[in-house]
Amino acid sequence: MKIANDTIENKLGGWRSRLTGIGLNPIGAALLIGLALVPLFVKDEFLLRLLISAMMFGALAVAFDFTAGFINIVNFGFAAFWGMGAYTSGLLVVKLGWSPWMAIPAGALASGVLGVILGLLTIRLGGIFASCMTWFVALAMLSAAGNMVDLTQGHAGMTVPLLFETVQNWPYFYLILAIMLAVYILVTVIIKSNVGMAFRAIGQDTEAAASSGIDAVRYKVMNFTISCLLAGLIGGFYAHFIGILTPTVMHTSHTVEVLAMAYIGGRGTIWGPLVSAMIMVPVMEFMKDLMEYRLILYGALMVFVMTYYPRGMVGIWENIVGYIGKLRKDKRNLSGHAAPVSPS
Amino acid sequence: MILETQGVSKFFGGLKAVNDVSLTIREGQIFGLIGPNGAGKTTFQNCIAGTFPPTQGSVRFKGRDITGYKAHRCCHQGMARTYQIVRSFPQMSVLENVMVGAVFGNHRKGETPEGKASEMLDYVEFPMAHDLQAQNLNTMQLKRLELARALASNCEFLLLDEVAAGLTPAELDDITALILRIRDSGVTILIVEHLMKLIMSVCDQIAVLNFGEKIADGTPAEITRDEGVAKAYLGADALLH
Amino acid sequence: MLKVNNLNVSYGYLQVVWNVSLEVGEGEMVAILGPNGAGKTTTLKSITGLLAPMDGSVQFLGQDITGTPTHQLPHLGLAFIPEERNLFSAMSVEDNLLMGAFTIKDKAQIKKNLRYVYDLFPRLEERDVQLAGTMSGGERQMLAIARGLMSNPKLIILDEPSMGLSPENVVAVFETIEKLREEKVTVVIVEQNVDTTLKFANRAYVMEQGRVAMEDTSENILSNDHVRKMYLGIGD
Amino acid sequence: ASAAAEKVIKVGSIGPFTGPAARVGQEFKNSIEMAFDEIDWKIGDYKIEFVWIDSESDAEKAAKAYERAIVRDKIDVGFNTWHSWVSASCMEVAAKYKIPHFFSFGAGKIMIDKYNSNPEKYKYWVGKTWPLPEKLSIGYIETLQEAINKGLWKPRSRKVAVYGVDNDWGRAFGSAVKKQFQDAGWEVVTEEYVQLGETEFYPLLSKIKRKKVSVAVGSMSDPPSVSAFIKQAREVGLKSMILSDGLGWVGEWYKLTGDASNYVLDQIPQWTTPEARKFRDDFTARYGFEPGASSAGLCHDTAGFFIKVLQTTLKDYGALNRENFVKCAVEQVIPGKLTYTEGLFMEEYKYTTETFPDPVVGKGYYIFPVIQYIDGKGKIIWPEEWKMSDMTIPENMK
Amino acid sequence: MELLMEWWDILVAGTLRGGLYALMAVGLSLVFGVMNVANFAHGELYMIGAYAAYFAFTVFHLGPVSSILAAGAITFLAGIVLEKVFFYPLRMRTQKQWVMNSFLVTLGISIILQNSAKLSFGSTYHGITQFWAGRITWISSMSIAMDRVVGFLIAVMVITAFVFFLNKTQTGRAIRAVSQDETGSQIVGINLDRIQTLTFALSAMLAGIAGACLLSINPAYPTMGLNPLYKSWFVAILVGMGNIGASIAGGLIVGLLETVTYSYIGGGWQDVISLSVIIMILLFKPNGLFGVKGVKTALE
Ligand SMILES: Nc1ncnc2c1ncn2[C@@H]1O[C@H](COP(=O)(O)OP(=O)(O)OP(=O)(O)O)[C@@H](O)[C@H]1O
Ligand SMILES: Nc1ncnc2c1ncn2[C@@H]1O[C@H](COP(=O)(O)OP(=O)(O)OP(=O)(O)O)[C@@H](O)[C@H]1O
Ligand SMILES: CC(C)C[C@H](N)C(=O)O
Ligand SMILES: [Mg+2]
Ligand SMILES: [Mg+2]
Repeated sequence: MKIANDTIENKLGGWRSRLTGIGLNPIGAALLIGLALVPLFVKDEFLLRLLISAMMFGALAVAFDFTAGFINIVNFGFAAFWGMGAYTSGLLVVKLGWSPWMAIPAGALASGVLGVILGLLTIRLGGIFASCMTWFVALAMLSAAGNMVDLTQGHAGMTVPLLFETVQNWPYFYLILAIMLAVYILVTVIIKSNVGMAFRAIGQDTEAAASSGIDAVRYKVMNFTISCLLAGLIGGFYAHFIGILTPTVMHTSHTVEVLAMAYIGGRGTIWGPLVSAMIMVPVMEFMKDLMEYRLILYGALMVFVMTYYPRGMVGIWENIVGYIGKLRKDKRNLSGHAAPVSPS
Repeated sequence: MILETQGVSKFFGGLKAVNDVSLTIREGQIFGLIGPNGAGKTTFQNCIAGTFPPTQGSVRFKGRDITGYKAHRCCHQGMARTYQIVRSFPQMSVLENVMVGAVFGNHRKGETPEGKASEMLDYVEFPMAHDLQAQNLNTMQLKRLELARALASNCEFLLLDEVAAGLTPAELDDITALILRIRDSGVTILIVEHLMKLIMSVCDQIAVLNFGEKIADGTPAEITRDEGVAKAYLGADALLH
Repeated sequence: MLKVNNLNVSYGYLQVVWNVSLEVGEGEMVAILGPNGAGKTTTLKSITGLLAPMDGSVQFLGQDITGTPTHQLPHLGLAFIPEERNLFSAMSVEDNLLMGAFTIKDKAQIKKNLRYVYDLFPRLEERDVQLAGTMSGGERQMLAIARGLMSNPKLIILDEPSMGLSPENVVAVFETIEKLREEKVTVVIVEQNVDTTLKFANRAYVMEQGRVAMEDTSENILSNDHVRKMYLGIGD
Repeated sequence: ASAAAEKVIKVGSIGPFTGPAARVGQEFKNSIEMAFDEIDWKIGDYKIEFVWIDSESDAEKAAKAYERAIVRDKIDVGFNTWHSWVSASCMEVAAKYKIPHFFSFGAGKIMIDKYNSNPEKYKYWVGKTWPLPEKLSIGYIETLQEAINKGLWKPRSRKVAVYGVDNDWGRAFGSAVKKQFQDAGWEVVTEEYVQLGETEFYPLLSKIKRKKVSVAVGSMSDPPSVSAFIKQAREVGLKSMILSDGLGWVGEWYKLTGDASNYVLDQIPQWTTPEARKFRDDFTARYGFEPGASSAGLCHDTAGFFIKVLQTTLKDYGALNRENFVKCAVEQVIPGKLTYTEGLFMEEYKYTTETFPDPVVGKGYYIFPVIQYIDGKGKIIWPEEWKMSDMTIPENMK
Repeated sequence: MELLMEWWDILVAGTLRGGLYALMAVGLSLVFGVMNVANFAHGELYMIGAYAAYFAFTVFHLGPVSSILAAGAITFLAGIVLEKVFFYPLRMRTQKQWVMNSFLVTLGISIILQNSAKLSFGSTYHGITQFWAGRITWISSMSIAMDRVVGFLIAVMVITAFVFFLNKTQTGRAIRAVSQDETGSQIVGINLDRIQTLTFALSAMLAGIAGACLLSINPAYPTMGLNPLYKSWFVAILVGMGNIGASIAGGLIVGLLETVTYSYIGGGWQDVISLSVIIMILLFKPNGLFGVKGVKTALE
């Protein structure tokens, strides 16, 4: 009896650690399964589109946090890499007749290549100069996309064939769910590995990292490449989901959106940005009728979070968990089963 | 001959921070580098450890020319260092800080990073809990942390920059013992320090810099006798404990 | 002149200074000694308003200055030279010194003070146009002390002024302190250079683990066994 | 409970309600309100409800907003837009969901190209309100030619500079007039397009000035740009006739340009008829600002046409629903069986299968007068039958 | 001759443009230098200046100079309010990551201000025809509006006065001191809160004056701040963030660069070209054209 119990515990434990290894705790996994079931029960296409959009921004926020939260460089041109993936994929389909399924990865690749260049460009720069460099590159790309009318149709917009020939949204839903999961797991696994440790070390003190044997250039470029590649992948999806591209996809306001989500969620935590996107996108959508007031609220939220909860929702969450934990411990202490205090 | 510099110079604009310094450090030595403030000691260390390349001159390490190697390559060659102004990874735990050295330095078979890191923390007698965030440590604790991180990379050559600044004599004795222990474990050390007591008691050989130039080089006894050195640096005998 | 009563200070939840009381008389030189992390700097920072104490009070010249913003202290005649120097790195040496006289409106007085510190540290005059940020560690320390002196302080508080200085400069610093005393400036000094410090100071406090462990005249402290062993490395 | 029984038709109306052309959006909304007030928002026993879809003057944002209106608000039919690029992107959405959408301003060429690439697919996007620029702009050449023939004006050269905003509209207009001027024997010496929102024209204008052209012709659709252009043209001392198509689109233009706009030519509908003037005054009284004839005015006419479509659909096909709207469009509107003659500006709004999606242009149908601005007022100088006076030539160019 | 004229025109147009970029950039640079705030709401202060000048000129019928001064005064006040309402509480609470946190706060402020303007004034254009009538013709083949010349002169005067203020007055020196070491400034007796509020207000005032000077060229509308914001960032980064004097040179460089691009390549390519040039320069001078390494101009 006892033995059986043990093995069940063990098995569960094994699963649990495997799940945590890829960044999923039981609650997260349950929520995900719940999310995956939504299209089976919800037939409201609008809601599905909303969730698609939320998941897309969630994935973007994770990819953004991968750079901002770890190597501590804010890629202020992030949207341009998203747009780069979208345009590349769109152009390959429109001009060369590729299948979107081929073109999306190609778009991701193109963004990744640009990420390499960006990484190399920002190597020698620190802090705000690196951010501005990424921003300037993005602005130049935006401007170029608007001016290369023959190629991109400029601001008139380029029509891109959709991925699925249906007005239903569930295929997109599952595709972006898969992409989001893949992005999240990939990023988590990397961050938990030694490579992730290198990123964090570089982010906190580049010179100390270098003298401890970390090749800052290599890891920085690697980080940019991965982050931009992921942004490009999501961009490719976006292109064939929305069906029209204008240079505004690369606009700084999109970067600000993603950045706000990542920071309100909690930078450097991966799951914080994901959750915050999943909450903020729908909330902002439902407030759409408030027009200007909505954006004023949005601005005020940013100010408020940065002033009072700079660690974002994750910070609030940890406070709650900490508080509950303390309550529990107090209770236990009262009932006389004090846990042994670890000696250190 | 573990380290050999040939006419190393470093200029900042018109300022000759280090000027034509040649040194030879033998394996197993503790080599002291002293000189007045602004003499170029830290800058010289930076040239060796790859923070920036020297303007002129060459650096040979274990017989190989490493002039212009980047810091991380120097580390992979077996060099490690601590900083005059301590540098840590403030948002990582003490253990992780040291693990960075273990993971990215010279890895030895059969060592786990965690194991190596806590071994090294114990070795330097790190006084605090290992899961503390580095940002909560004070300067002295950070200096030990840096030392542990440097050692975790399995270095053969260690550069120390004013590790003992601000220590009380009792603490000074601890650190002296520690430095000697590190040397005895087979690591060659280049130490920069103003505390003559420490320098005189641990160094096998000492070089003196003044205005970026080497003005003397020899055993502690020779250095104390050197008149130029006394004039440029040692000055008041009162302070030589 | 300066009176500190039962000061308690913490960083977040971590209390590092416990019930510290100090008293410094006019014209005195008082040393605060103690191992690293004893809370010396923390004490000084709460005296000068850079940290807010949880508890306790500070009186300067009979006036309660607990909670007074730091920037008002130079007006009262209190100068603080912190461990970190806190120089204006993109300003020239001379501009740094002039900023030190921020509270003085009299131009002639500023000139006089400038002359005085230049004579004290000729190296600063040599480098008067160099940017403070490009000076070496020792040079910066000189500049920090000189800047503190520019405001004609009645009380000067120094945190480890000799740290990182070459022996020659250490001597220069202590000679300066000696001169200050001759000019009836009260001095509070935190130092690791226990031996030399005690030669100059009238009295000393020894702090250990955030508390005042001992308080006595310099001679008595110097002859105390515990101090001799712990701080001077002279055991029996 | 009775509300549920009531039949409702939801109309999605796209407009630039925010963004650089927000003023136009406001006029659209107001004039549509005025038109539907007249029928008390009812067609038979159907209640008409509008869903306002903000294009923000951006093709992508508009498409997203349109799609949202379709899936969330479940609109039955679409009506109106302003920019041609917005039309082009929303056309795609309408085709995807098979939503009929009536009458969009979008003058540029991309809509026509798109329609011609697959008429079956894009038939849901029914008709342009504003024809291709080259069909209208011939008025400019005739006006100038007439002034020269009458001896009013002796141009110092037969050189023209073409300028414009760098988008579908600006380029379409620019290349249309370029060709027309060339055909009329003029030499086009420079052609320059600037970004939307540009307000710095000294370099461009001094370049034009150095070329010693007699005419500068082009169109910029946003008020800051166009007023900056007009003012700076005078500042640098440009000695050319300025043709600025669309200067008067926005009611407040004169406040921005002041009398720098004197002698500038434009081709734009005017409040010529008493009915039109009444509409203008009603609008001003109700909303507190003066509408533009080309935005609020024309939109009011198309709203009337749209109401007629709704009524006809109900009458001829029995019920108001997507399928019947499409039928009405394909069987009656596109072939020109259903036309609109009660408008304030044009004698008849009509489509034909040959010219679709452009409306029929010409006398008796769709035509704009050429006007010249003096002190903030437009005087019609073309065509002959509406003419109020001859073209006035500024002193320094005689 | 023709070519000479052309170059002359470009030079004049570029200088006129650059002067006002400089005015914007100086304010941006100042706030970064002193408060370490990378201000993304700088363009909105420009917008407030434009609205203020518009109402002063058309509604209250003040003269041109008074209108511009009124705009300066109002943005100065707005600066004080913004600093006290937003940055002061932030400063009280933030220790780490100040640069990022304050940057995000400025993003929030920018969104709030822009939409408040939309709410209060609508999206329409509030413009005037001109402040000063007349134009100046001088060797150039083109003549220049009085508005521009006076606007440029105002910019030059304001910048000159400002540089003088920073370097030669006690308060100015205090501002510079705070930009380099806050604790150090407190120790020598500088009231940090006052200096920081003053700095932000001054920077706001500079932006406001720029917005007011240009009112006849750019009418006031809610989103008008974006472009000048970009331009002032270009300038500030090009020459080295926090370097006030160099911002002036930077403004002229960017102004000329754009005019040259405009004239020879086409209006749309201005941003691409000037950005590419800036990127190239940053590659070789990572701290900006006139930045000094090791001296705190960039953040750490
Ligand atoms: N990055 C730099 N730019 C300009 N000058 C520099 C730079 N780094 C150092 N210097 C100058 O080079 C000289 C040597 O500096 P260094 O830090 O090597 O001295 P040091 O011997 O370590 O002095 P200390 O004992 O005070 O630490 C000093 O005058 C310093 O001002
Ligand atoms: N900013 C801080 N946050 C948290 N703890 C701190 C901080 N600064 C200092 N401490 C802690 O407070 C204690 C006292 O530090 P303090 O700097 O006052 O010591 P000290 O006596 O001046 O030492 P030293 O001789 O090294 O200068 C130390 O244990 C230190 O870890
Ligand atoms: C005349 C117009 C309707 C202008 C509009 N901007 C367009 O692109 O078509
Ligand atoms: Mg040094
Ligand atoms: Mg201390």
